[in-house]
Amino acid sequence: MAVQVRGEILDVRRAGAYHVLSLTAPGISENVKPGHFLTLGIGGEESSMLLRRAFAIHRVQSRGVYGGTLDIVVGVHGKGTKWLVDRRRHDPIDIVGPLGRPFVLPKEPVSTVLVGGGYGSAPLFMLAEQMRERGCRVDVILGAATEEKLYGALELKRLASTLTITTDDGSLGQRGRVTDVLGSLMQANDTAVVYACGPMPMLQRVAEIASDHQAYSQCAVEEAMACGIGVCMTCVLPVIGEDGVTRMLRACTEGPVFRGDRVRWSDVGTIPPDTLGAPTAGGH
Amino acid sequence: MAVQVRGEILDVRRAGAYHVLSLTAPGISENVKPGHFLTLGIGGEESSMLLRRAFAIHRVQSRGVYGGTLDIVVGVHGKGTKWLVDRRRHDPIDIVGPLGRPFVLPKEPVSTVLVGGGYGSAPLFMLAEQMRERGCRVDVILGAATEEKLYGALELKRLASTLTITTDDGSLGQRGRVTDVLGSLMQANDTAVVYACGPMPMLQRVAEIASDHQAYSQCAVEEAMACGIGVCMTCVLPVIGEDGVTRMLRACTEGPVFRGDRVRWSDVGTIPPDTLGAPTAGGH
Amino acid sequence: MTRALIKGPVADAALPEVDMSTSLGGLALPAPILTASGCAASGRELDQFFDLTSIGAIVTKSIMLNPRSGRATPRMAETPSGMLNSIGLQGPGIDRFIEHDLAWLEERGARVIVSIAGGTVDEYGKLAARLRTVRSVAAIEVNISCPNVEDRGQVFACRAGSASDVVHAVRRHSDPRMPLFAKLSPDVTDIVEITDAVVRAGATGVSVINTVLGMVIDTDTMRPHLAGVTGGLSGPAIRPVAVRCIWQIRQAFPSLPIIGMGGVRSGKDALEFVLAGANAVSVGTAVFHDPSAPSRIQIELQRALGARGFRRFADAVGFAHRPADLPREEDPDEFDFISE
Amino acid sequence: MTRALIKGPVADAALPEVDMSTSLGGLALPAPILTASGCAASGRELDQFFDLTSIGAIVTKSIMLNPRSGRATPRMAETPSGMLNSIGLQGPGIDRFIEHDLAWLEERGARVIVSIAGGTVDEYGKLAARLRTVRSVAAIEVNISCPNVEDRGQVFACRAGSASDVVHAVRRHSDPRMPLFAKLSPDVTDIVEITDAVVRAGATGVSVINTVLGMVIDTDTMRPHLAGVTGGLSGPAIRPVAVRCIWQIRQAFPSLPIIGMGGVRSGKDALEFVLAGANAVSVGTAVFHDPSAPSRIQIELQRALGARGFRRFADAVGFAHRPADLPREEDPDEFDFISE
Ligand SMILES: Cc1cc2nc3c(=O)[nH]c(=O)nc-3n(C[C@H](O)[C@H](O)[C@H](O)COP(=O)(O)OP(=O)(O)OC[C@H]3O[C@@H](n4cnc5c(N)ncnc54)[C@H](O)[C@@H]3O)c2cc1C
Ligand SMILES: Cc1cc2nc3c(=O)[nH]c(=O)nc-3n(C[C@H](O)[C@H](O)[C@H](O)COP(=O)(O)OP(=O)(O)OC[C@H]3O[C@@H](n4cnc5c(N)ncnc54)[C@H](O)[C@@H]3O)c2cc1C
Ligand SMILES: Cc1cc2nc3c(=O)[nH]c(=O)nc-3n(C[C@H](O)[C@H](O)[C@H](O)COP(=O)(O)O)c2cc1C
Ligand SMILES: Cc1cc2nc3c(=O)[nH]c(=O)nc-3n(C[C@H](O)[C@H](O)[C@H](O)COP(=O)(O)O)c2cc1C
Ligand code: FES
Ligand code: FES
Repeated sequence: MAVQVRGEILDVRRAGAYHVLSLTAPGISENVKPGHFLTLGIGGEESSMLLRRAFAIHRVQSRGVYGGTLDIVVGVHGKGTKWLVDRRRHDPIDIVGPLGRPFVLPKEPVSTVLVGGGYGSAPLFMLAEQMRERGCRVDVILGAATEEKLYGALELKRLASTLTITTDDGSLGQRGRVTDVLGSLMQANDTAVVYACGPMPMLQRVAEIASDHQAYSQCAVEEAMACGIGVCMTCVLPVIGEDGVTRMLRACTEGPVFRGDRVRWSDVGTIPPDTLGAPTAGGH
Repeated sequence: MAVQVRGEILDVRRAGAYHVLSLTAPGISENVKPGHFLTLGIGGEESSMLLRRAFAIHRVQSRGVYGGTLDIVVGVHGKGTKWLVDRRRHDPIDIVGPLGRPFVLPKEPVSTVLVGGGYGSAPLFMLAEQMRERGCRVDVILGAATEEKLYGALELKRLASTLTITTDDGSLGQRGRVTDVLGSLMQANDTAVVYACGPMPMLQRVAEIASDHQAYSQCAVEEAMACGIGVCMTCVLPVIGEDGVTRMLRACTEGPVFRGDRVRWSDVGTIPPDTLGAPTAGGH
Repeated sequence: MTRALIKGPVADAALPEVDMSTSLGGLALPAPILTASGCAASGRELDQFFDLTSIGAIVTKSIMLNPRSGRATPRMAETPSGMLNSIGLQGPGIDRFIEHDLAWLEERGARVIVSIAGGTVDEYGKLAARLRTVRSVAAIEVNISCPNVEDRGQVFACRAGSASDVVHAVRRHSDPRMPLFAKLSPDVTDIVEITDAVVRAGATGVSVINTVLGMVIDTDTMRPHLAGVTGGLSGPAIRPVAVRCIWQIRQAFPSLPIIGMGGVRSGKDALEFVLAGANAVSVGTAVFHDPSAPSRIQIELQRALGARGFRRFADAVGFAHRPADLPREEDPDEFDFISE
Repeated sequence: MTRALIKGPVADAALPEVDMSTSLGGLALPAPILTASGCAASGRELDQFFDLTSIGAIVTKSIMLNPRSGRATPRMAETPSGMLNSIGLQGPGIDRFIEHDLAWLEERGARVIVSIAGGTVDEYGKLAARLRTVRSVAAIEVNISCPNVEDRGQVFACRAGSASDVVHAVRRHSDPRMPLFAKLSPDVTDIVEITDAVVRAGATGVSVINTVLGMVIDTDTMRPHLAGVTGGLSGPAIRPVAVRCIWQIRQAFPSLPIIGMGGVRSGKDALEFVLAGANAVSVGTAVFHDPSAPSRIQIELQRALGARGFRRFADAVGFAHRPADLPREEDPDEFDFISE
């Protein structure tokens, strides 16, 4: 269950191209699972920006002087994220969370690969920790356009069995994309599940490679969200159900984590004609 | 001529019920006369508050490390003034000024009374100084609802020949209103001009008392302003011209200081039927 | 009329005693704040943020006869103090809605106003007929801001004739005692004319306003931002338009039940709507900003009414229409600085 | 068409070379940003903040035949991302305006579009006739959002018939080569229908949009905040409505000159209007927020156009209406993180 709390900014620090924000979030941090996200009210009372902004929950500390606290990793995209990284210590912040369906963890101690693109690595830390606790093998691949858009490589290296880095410009690790290395890594380690968070085209390719290797994939998507809690229907994408029927599912409540083989990646942004309730020639 | 500059908050300090803000305002502070006002952009780039807020210029320092700086006295009224007093040192602020027609100063070293209601005393400091420099007698009356809504009594005492204080609740000075003491003070000191800044009903009564004593009055009014620079026509009030014709004049450019005997105080908020261009029975 | 005072989780030691009950032409509600259609789904998701039974009623997302996928994404754009949406009425269809959503709401004990939408007059009639057998429907809101597939996609709400046809069909197929609210679009030359038409066709009252037609162009792709090209503008940006529409309708129809909505974000905003003439106030986009908004706004409204000396919500409805005070002789001796 | 590039005080080393000239049906302007009527008086007060000759033209406050006091105060209310105004067309009357204001603007060398307003069709005709003799008028904007005193105060702009009558009268009394822009109200069911009427009546083009009818109730006095009860909503709040109106008109009239306005606050906003189909963009309420807005916005627009590869402003007009790109084969191998 999600709650709405008035938290406080504890710290804003730069990390390469990103900012890491620490927030007090009593009542939220206690219930976070890897893959959960939260939304923040933006701009203050008299702001012209009405909509909340969504962020993956990066880390939680449920004890300490401040009660429950948590971290998020913010890339400045537009005016809301700009406002956010300009906050100062002790500024109040309205938080709703934890939201969404988290990653599904394997019951058995299987071999896994975690793939993070850019700030998409943020939710993978907790995931890696919990996977290690379950005795899973955890190989991590991080990719970004350039070195400074990689997040958390050092720490993930500590958590992972292996860490592979790719950058589009070759400024760190292998020049190229995460998916250039995924297949061989899966082969070498007999990967059973791939977890991924990053841009849509990356997720699509990850899901395909996982399927090619008869592995599961769990992909955390990022769709524009007006409410984040399931009431507005803005965040939908076409997903095939267990019954084989395609429905427009809400990324905020039925995601953000979807099984990679269920999402109709190439049709995201459209209503495939065979979707339940799709417009017909004569109809709406 | 008014200019628009990007200034900086130097300091925000409490003074009774008010806050005194010091701003850098290079290019503005150099040209300020007593009675001038300025307007401030409010709420930042993404604010839902579009309109600037007007404040009387309280003090100027045209030299110093920061170049020209000035002070304003702010009473928290609504969301814009609330935002303003929450500013911190070094926050940027968009300033337009100096605006409006300042107080007209006497050529001769006559006897004057300055009447300030609440934060209306703010523009009287500079006025008192300049009047003293011209050899005028300066008696000051300050009034407010309660002691903490008086502003600057101590310093005005230094600048003035005499200082009389009234409060509605008697918490400081004489219980009652500024206008209870104005008449006798004028009589005692043979006052030639009364300068006043404060709420409209106060100004009206001051203007009447001045007229009763064959004295001039110069009243700084406060009308809701959308632009502050004379282009929108929201800030008008009925004023009788030299030709005896009543016109709706802009408080921002034709005021805020008006001759007390010219303003049709009882008709403020209406269009008197004999106003130039007033609606006629058959017309608009 | 019930006279229940807001109690339970919404109550608070400092809350002034105000009878918050309201009556919407036969529909008595213990409190005047509702959710706005399409901004609360079927209530379930909001139940974790506030007690659904504490507010007047849940107005559900407009439901159509058949399951419906809605439009392609992007479906929304943030705009200054507002947002555009173009959802395309995604929903499960009336049958699943009744079985699944209405059943849950009934069990939860919430009062429910069901919003219906159709592409043809006939479809509206069928929806009304289908709802006739369902006990837990407190009222029907007829969303007529839908394109009429039989008339070049012209929106029903935009012409008196088509608006009236829809309401007529719903009235004919509903229980005669069922309160019906026609939800009007502000995108018309004369909203009083449309109100007149739907009232004549059998509407118990009106819901005003639906979103204002708007559009955003993405300056990066240099194309319309929404997949649906145009969308509906909602949020505080349109509040003055909503207040004006309510005012105009209340002027023309002194006792018509009016559900007001459009940019309400605080109890003071809701009070503005009530003073203009609304008998109840729906909260829409504000929920996206603050999921507990309906309950918070209801408490704030109660406080605002109490602070202004109202003992009964009903006394504030349309209060801004009262005749002007006698021209007060301005007594300049009467000023005091407290009025500053 | 002139091909002047923005030079002088507006120029800047880093400003990309874009031909900013625009043509409005016979009216060639060196740049596309104008002031909006009623938000710049007659230009004089703005001259201290930017060079009036650097922007496309000054559109003056709507002038009437006779001096006019306007409405009682309060005349404005701030609203979320907008404001309401109810000025009531205060002004000195056409004669003094010509002698005093137009003469000054002419001397100053600014291009001037004169906005006129009347209470009767006849009054509009007289205003046009009076302006016929004045050399310095580059175009006339006909503000038809005025109450028709001969028809129960119905606003001319709200009916095709009355809108057309006014434009017809102005056309008949003007120099046949004088560009005429009818300024439309968004408060209509079908803005394309009104556009069609004014174009048939002889308008060279249209100015869209005037303010949206709105209202604010003061929750302290519990009465309408404005002395005029209702007022016009302007500012960024209404921007999506303006973009939609421009888009609809451009769809229906591929080559009609359109002056766009409504909530433009930045060069990107102006670009949105241009992409939707505006040949020029007026800046209104933003001036109250930032008195140098017209000049700033023009520079920002030039930068935004340059950054998108436009060499000529004219090429961007209506660009968002271009046919959809061929459905791109999504090649998942083509993603890179730079697109994040
Ligand atoms: C489930 C989820 C998890 C996310 N996790 C992170 C994270 O850990 N770190 C991070 O930096 N960002 C994350 N994002 C993206 C982040 O929400 C956007 O960058 C942010 O909303 C942009 O807001 P803005 O005001 O800066 O941009 P603007 O472009 O000004 O925003 C305008 C509107 O579009 C929406 N929007 C714009 N871009 C996006 C986007 N990429 N995704 C969703 N909505 C968008 C905004 O929410 C807002 O409503 C996540 C998004 C989702 C949906
Ligand atoms: C010439 C002039 C000089 C002023 N000098 C001072 C001063 O020295 N110190 C000081 O504290 N205040 C002064 N004021 C009043 C000050 O401008 C208002 O208190 C302020 O605008 C209120 O803004 P708000 O956002 O807090 O209130 P809100 O009520 O939220 O404001 C809403 C809108 O109403 C306008 N408004 C509300 N009250 C007033 C008012 N009393 N006068 C004008 N506009 C108003 C605001 O500008 C804004 O546009 C002066 C006003 C004028 C016109
Ligand atoms: C995302 C979204 C979906 C909506 N869906 C519906 C709907 O299905 N039926 C309806 O009558 N109104 C719908 N509306 C309109 C709202 O009910 C309401 O009339 C409008 O948004 C104005 O109120 P607000 O500003 O409080 O949101 C929707 C609004 C939004 C923002
Ligand atoms: C205070 C004010 C006065 C206005 N006066 C006029 C006017 O005299 N004539 C006119 O055609 N439009 C008038 N308008 C409307 C503007 O020209 C413009 O169409 C509208 O405000 C939308 O643009 P904006 O959001 O940029 O202000 C006025 C607007 C404001 C805010
Ligand atoms: S964001 Fe509102 S339903 Fe997902
Ligand atoms: S405030 Fe705009 S004219 Fe005075």
